[in-house]
Amino acid sequence: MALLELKDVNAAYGRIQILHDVSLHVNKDEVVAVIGPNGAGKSTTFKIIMGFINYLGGEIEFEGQNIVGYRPDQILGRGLGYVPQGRIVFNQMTVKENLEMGAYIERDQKKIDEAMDYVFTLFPRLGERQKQLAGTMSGGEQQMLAMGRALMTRPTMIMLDEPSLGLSPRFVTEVFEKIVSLAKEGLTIMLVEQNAARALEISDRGYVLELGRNRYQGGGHELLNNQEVKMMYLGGG
Amino acid sequence: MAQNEHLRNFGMLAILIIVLSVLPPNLNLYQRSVIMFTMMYVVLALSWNIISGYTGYVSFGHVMFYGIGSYATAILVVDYGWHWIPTLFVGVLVSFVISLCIGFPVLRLKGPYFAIAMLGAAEGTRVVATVWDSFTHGGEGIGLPNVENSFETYFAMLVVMLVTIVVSYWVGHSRFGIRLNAIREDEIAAESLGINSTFYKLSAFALSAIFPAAAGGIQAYKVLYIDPETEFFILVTIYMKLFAMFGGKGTVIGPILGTFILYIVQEITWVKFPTAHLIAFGVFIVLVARFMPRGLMGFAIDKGWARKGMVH
Amino acid sequence: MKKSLVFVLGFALALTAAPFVEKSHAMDKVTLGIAISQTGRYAEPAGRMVNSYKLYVDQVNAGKGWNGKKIDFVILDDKSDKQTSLKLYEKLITQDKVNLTIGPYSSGITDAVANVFERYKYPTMAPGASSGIIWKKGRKYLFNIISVAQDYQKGAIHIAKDIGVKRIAIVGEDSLFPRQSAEGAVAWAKKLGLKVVLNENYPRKQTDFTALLQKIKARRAEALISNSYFADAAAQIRQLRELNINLKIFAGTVGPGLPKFAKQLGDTAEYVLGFSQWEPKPEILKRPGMKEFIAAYEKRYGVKPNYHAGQSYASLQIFGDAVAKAGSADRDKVWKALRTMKTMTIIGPWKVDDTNLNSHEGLTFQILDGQRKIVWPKKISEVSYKLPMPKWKERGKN
Amino acid sequence: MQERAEIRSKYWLALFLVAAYTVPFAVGIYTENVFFDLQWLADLTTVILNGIMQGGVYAMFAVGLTLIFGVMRIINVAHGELVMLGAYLTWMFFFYVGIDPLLALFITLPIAFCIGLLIQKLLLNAVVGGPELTPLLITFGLGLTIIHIVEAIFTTDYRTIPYAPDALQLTETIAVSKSKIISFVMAAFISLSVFFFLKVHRIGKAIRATAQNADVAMVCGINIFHIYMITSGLAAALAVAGGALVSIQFGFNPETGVLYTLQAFAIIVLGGRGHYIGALIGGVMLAVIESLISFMIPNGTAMVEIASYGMMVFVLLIRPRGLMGPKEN
Repeated sequence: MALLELKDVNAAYGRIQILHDVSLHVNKDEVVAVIGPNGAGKSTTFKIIMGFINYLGGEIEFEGQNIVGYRPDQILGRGLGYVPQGRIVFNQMTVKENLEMGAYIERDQKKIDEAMDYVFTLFPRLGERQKQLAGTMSGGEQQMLAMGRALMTRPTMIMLDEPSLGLSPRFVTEVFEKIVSLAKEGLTIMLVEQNAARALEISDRGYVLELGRNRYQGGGHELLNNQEVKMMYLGGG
Repeated sequence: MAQNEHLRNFGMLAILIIVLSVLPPNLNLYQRSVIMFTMMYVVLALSWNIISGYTGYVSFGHVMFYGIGSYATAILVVDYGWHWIPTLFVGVLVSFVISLCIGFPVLRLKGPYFAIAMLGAAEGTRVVATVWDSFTHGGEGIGLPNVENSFETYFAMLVVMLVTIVVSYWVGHSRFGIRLNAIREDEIAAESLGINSTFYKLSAFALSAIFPAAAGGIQAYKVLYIDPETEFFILVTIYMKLFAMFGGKGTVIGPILGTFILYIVQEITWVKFPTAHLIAFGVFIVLVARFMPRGLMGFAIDKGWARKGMVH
Repeated sequence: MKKSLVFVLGFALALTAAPFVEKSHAMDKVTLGIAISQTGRYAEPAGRMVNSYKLYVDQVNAGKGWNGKKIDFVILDDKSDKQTSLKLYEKLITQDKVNLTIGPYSSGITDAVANVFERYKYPTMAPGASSGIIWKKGRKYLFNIISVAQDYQKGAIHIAKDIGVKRIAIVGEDSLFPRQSAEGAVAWAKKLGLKVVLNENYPRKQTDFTALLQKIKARRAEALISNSYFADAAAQIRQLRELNINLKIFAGTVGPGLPKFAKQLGDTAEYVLGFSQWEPKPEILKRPGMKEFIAAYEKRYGVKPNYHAGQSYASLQIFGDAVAKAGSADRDKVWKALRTMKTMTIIGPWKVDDTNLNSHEGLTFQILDGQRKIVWPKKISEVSYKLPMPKWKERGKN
Repeated sequence: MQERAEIRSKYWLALFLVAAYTVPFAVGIYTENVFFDLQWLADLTTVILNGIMQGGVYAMFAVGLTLIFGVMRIINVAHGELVMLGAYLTWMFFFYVGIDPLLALFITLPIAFCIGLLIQKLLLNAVVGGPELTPLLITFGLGLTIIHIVEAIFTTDYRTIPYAPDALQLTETIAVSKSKIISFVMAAFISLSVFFFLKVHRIGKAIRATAQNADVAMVCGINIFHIYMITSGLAAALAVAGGALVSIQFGFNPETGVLYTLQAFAIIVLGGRGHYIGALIGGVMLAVIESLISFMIPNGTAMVEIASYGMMVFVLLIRPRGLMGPKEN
């Protein structure tokens, strides 16, 4: 059974409809990439799952239960983490405080400490800079922090919105490595990427959206080798 | 918009003019005063609407121009012996100049900062009017020579109101108004389309400053006694806002309708329930802002009672 | 769509019509109209005046009435606002068609609405206004009752002279009445040869006078003449104590006369001088009818009347006499009677000069043991004043 | 480019402040209000000390306003009315129950917290993030309602609480009022407690996080509506505490609240909107300059308000961020 399932979802920013009958699903332990050109509705898909924008219709289920109309904190409580686009961290807070915020719904201090240790082993650089103000770190470090923050509740699934956007090549590689290792640990991951080729390479399956509609779907490598997809979204043959 | 629609709107205006012009001789002094003050608030609400309804820059200090106008009239009449009508033009001119001086820096501020800055400017003007003894007579106020003036002030206010309505109508139906609306929707986008937003904002601000000055001048001549506390009373700004919002900001009919209804409801209630009326007034502001942010006209449009074009 | 719009407009029109229904009053009654502050900043002193008016009207109606006619008392609230007051008097005169009017509270509002009385030739009693300037504009229909603001500090300055004070500071709220009072104080100081080392105004909501008082200290003033209402006077005397500034005299105007001044400030209020138009002390002032008035007022409202209550009661007494003399409530006749007649009220004799000013003399009191004791003018003083004020440190702790 | 404009505005602000503080002295010397002797220096010190202590109290309730602004981008125009309400609550407990004004804080603060919570839940939660006019008007209407309800109950009488009316003689010539010292200490204590709450406590951190980015706070699992309510409650409690401390120094009536709202505006603009420490510094700075103007300029007390409004408008124009506020995007 699918862990996360969207059936014929319609959604809008204000009065402008962005998503038209989008359907997709993510199975447990899968890495799924959502790609497509600008304005395809990739990030919007994440936002409607988290309940940020106007819901118009369709079904959104997580672990077999409807999550439409839930607040983001409630959805997170069910085990679905989300890293928004643009590596947004709390600039005026320290690394440690940022991570603590990630574990806001967790009241058990012991579990928080454990999660913190887990994140620090995953991203050693964060461990070294616990006291630093997040706003003063480099872009790549901030992306690590944002990911670490989303992992603080030890979710069953995590959604990454453009994790490599605007990062230097060194960090892009590092981010993808981390995604792979997280997947290996058994975390279910869905990601939206501009860098479609790279994303599909590490994904089990992928979806291509265009103008807010489903266009293609298939295995990661299958899409990677699909001529049409290659032409349109992967920068030519 | 269709030509006949303009015609119909002007027809309505003409009826209003005729009704308001033939009324006075049949009314007693109090009734004339009530209508005069209602017209004054129509002027104020429409003026506020020009800057805040169309461009979305919410002014919390428009009473400033009203106060400047009334002081111009009072000072010129009392200390310089002018006839009161030319003083209105001086008030308008002074207000215009001051609005440019203040508007230029202040309109760079966005949202709530603009609101606060205007509030500060208005309160500051009040203090200046209080402190600048030798010129404004300070907190002692200025008493004007006593004359019977209810007809003159009535018709003067009527004229000012008509001008304000016509100008508002023009703003609502011209390219100028469309550009102001564009600024309200998204100022950066408007600028990228080549709209010189500073120029348009400043023009709207100056337009919205001159009518209150005229209204303030007439009011000073009507009341025959002014002092800083009442002429720069923050509640006057609030009335402007509330009347415009209740009727529907960003429209022409809205502020007129809102003023007529609210001002007169108030006129009836406060005599009977002095304290309860003020509490109810506060609650009413909260309710309008919370549940009817687009006012009566917005409500009417949503219900399909009025066409959008009619009010824009 | 059209129907609804017509409905909305009809509704608006119906509302508009409501204020335009004229009232007509029965001929067998005299209608007396007033718009006075029941809400807003003047509500407190104005409320005491309203008490007196109601008391008087009920007394007269229970008795013979004015020339056998009962009084119909119409009272409206001006929210302590000039524009409102103006409109309400216009309403009283042209819509409710009252026979006679009484003025509002405060000099500022009176100055604004007096024009209406002039225009419509309504003889009006002004117990709520004391600024002399109101009567310097050639008004013929507004009648003064109480001592003018310029004389409020007359007693205090005479006393200052008596105890050898040389340097005085004059401060006051920046509005019509306190400024008139300050003007008078300066004139009296000049006459008596005192040096005014500071003469400043402050805005009406001022609560912190620390810096101003320190400035007074820096100027080495020996007496503070404060042309103030309640809140500012209370704040000033309290902050003088808090800063340990020792002056020889502190003289307020309206504030110390209110019973709550001594009550709220306790021993801080001791030795303060204040001005009063009248005090409820029949054994000293010996005005006819005083005792009965004080007893009736106290019975009805549970407190002793203060001077606001006294002067407003007196204003209706004058009206009553004028109506009796004129033989009817006809405004022209009442006006003629008021201009020429001489009468006695609970606050003293009343007779106006050409400018409609009555020469009422107020009194200066000092708060001693929490009580207001008349100390000036000498001929009616209860006790002799205890001045200069003792230093704060030397005052007994209780 | 941006950076340089940024630095330039900082210098302009510094220049403006220096000028603002020099003007009273210059005018004082010109009008012979400044005497060069020890006595006068002592008087000046007294005035400045009193100003600082006054500022502490102002700052405390300004902090409430800045919190709300920081977290919700709402300007609560009814803040001063809450201060006024606090004064009346304290007065009621003092006169009817006989509780010491400072002890009464233990009762009034929880009440205030609940009031703030309710206001937020019923009126403001739905309009956060909408057009800024709506909350301005809602809180304005609310303020008006509070004023007139209080007026209906207590009338417009000025009331005072006689509390520690004596002076504390620091030196031969410098005296400070005891009630001011008590107020200042309390204000400092309360402001710092709230500051540490924000720094250390889990919810306090969540408040800061929400202020920085509400959307991200939401995906961290923070229920921002709870945070909004707690913030409003805290702000109301700070306002009411301010009211209690004002009530033991000054008279108050239902209309005094408006004055405090404007004062708090000026303070948060000067300190930097949404900045906690900025508001504290701004409060003291504003109160000191007010005292200086009143002390040295002829008829200065009448001009004190110009200082607040003038400072507010000028700072907005020179550097909208104020002294320490975060950068606007």
